[in-house]
Amino acid sequence: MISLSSYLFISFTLFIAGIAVMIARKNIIAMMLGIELILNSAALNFAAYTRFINNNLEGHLMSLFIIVIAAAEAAVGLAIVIRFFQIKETIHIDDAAQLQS
Amino acid sequence: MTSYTLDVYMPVIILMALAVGLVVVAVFVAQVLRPFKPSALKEQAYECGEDPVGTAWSNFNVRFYVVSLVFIVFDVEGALMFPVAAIFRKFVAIGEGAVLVGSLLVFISVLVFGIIYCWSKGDLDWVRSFQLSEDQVNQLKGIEEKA
Amino acid sequence: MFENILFFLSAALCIIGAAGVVFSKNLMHACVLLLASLFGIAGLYAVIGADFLAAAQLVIYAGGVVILMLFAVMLTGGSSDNSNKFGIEKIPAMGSTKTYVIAGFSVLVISFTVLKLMANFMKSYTKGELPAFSSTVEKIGTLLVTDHVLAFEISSILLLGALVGAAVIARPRKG
Amino acid sequence: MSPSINDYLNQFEAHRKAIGFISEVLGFDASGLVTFLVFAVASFLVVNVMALVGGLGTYAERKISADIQLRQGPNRVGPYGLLQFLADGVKMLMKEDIFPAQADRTLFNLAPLLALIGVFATLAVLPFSSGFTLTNLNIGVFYLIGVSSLVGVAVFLGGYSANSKWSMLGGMRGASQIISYEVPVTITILSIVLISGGMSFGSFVETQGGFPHQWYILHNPFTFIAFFVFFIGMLAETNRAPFDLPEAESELVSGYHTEYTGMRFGLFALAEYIEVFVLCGVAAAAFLGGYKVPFDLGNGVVFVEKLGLPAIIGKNIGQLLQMGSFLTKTLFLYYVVIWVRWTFPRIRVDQVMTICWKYLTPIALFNLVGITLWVFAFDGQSIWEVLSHLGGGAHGGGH
Repeated sequence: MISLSSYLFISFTLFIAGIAVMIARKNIIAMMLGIELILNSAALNFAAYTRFINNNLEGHLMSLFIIVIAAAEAAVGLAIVIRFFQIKETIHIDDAAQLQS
Repeated sequence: MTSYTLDVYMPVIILMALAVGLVVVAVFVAQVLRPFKPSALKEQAYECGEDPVGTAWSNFNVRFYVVSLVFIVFDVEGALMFPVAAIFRKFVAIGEGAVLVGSLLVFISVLVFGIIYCWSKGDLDWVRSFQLSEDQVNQLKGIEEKA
Repeated sequence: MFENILFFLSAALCIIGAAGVVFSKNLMHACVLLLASLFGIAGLYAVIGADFLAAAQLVIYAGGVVILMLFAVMLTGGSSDNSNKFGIEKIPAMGSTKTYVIAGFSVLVISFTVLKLMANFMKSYTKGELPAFSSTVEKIGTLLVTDHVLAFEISSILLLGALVGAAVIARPRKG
Repeated sequence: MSPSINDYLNQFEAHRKAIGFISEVLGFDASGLVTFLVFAVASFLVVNVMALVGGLGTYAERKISADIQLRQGPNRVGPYGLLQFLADGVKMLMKEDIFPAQADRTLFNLAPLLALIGVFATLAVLPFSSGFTLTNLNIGVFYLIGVSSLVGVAVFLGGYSANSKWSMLGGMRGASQIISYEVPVTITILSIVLISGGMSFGSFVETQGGFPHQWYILHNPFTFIAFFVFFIGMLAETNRAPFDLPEAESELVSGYHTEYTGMRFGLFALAEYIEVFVLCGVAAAAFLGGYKVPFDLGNGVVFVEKLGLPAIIGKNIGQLLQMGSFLTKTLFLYYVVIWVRWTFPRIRVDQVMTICWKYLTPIALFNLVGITLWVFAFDGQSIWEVLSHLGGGAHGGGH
């Protein structure tokens, strides 16, 4: 039951969920939730492959760095969202249509 | 390196289930025992006896965010340093400790740069002191003199 | 037996959480459901013996990123408003069920076709007996300071950059 | 140290025989079932003891505060008022459950549950004795940090969901305080990981000894400072006075649980008291030698060899001694926590952040560097071993 394909299925589901969130939502923070899901699906893939194919733990390291990068991305992205909100008083993605405020 | 079975995670699941069970049982028993007489006045938010004004879900000061930002950077760096710290003794024992000391010190010093930057820019101050320009100071003085 | 239970619980939590993020209207609920999903992923890591990754997932996501997200939601008003400044509710073709059904089907068909085509080219691996679980902490630590020491050090600079950049962007302006 | 309580029991002949007997009766291999039962019973026991500790914690808190303030404290219910916490529990059960009309009901229900899950899950790795540890995970302390950060989310959600201004302020303050103080606490634990060479509580405790000079608090000058950094950070993480700003009654009514009534409030309080105990236990295990007993009485060899007791009894007497040692240290720290609460005045919210970011975190980082260099220079020996080597070296040189 616990096999590579089941892990890949879960990862696929997470990826699709993330894409759906990013397409369907117009709220920037909600879109960032989708990005987190996508990054997690990638990290899960790495860990699953490394366990079921050669078990040399390089994939774990990749997952670890993906988690680190996701955290940095969330920090900067949310800072931009907050700054955007301070200027425009909205976090709707369609209002972010100008390069300069 | 010892091998283990996944049974070591069993208590974690059992304890989480117990927590859920405790909450369900406690709330259910309370529902049976307690009185239930809701009224509009009871369900008001507590604002020291006044009628509540507006919603509490409004904007907050951005300093909360800056604090959590510094926190997450430290959190991630801690998470990266944990496995290195765990093997430190072994590397020292085989005489390769200098490499680890070097990489750990570089890592920590970058971290220290971050905290020094935030400190010097005042991000770590809860109450930010703003330097008033000379015009503003004079303006304030004028207001004081009038009063 | 217990492996299967842990796997099913984690997978269910993960997928339900992800689905909840997709369908939840309330941003706060979406954040909490994301937390559930990330917890499920931590459980999935634990099932394949990646104990350090599971804990790192808990520490970084449950403790850090989700709190950051909750704070950001609070700082931007707390609620999700669907209308933008121009009063357009949403892009018309984006929200209907029909779109999602068609898109989902096409994604499935295309991905299965692609996988089927690629299966011939990909080297098939013989799944032997998997090795027993052992603590990954020491191996990860050794890899971090030997083969991947550059990535380890650069990630600290990445985080420093993230800290400085985000602090500059988010810092409250005077006046 | 055994990886879990199940492995500890497995070393006894009687346990293995019992498994064989149950397997015969049931007609299939019952070892998995027995493992589950052992874990379930042990977890249930631990949770109940912890609930009792939480209840008695409220009693002890009142009694000690009364002692400090020259009052009587609770003395009506039961002998010396010992059953006061039961009366409180019954009162909380009978209280009406009020949902604020404008609250977010889902999150309002979820918040106490999250707090309780976060706290209960930390109990799994608490080392009560070398045998009675529910599970000695390889990543023990890192797992504990991760799971206990759920409490921060719970505090935030509890404050947010009630949609009351007091709750909201308390929740925001509480969450930012908890995450801020996680930084010095994590760095301090990291430095202990450096010395002990492992992340499990087993490796923490097993590398220490029974006597105070073998504890990590007296290992070297840096760990001595680190213990106090950890203790202060622990006070703040559990929202205890003088860091109880999230629930400061003179400023914020009752903080993040202002709108919580009845049992939900009780669950929050229970989670808080258990968390104090857990963190005291972590401090005891990481700095004060955990369950170690002097003269190696803990492994029970002495009782078998000197008194001629059977091995199983000798071993379990040793376990009891270890448990007593751990609980004594933990409860002493618990007492100090309560003592601190009724001695120091509450500090201001800006002082909380100043203490965390401008004092504790730099000190913790300095400690980390110091301990790294110490372990590197002296090969992980404690200051006493280094001194005795120096003395011995000087002596040898004289001859």
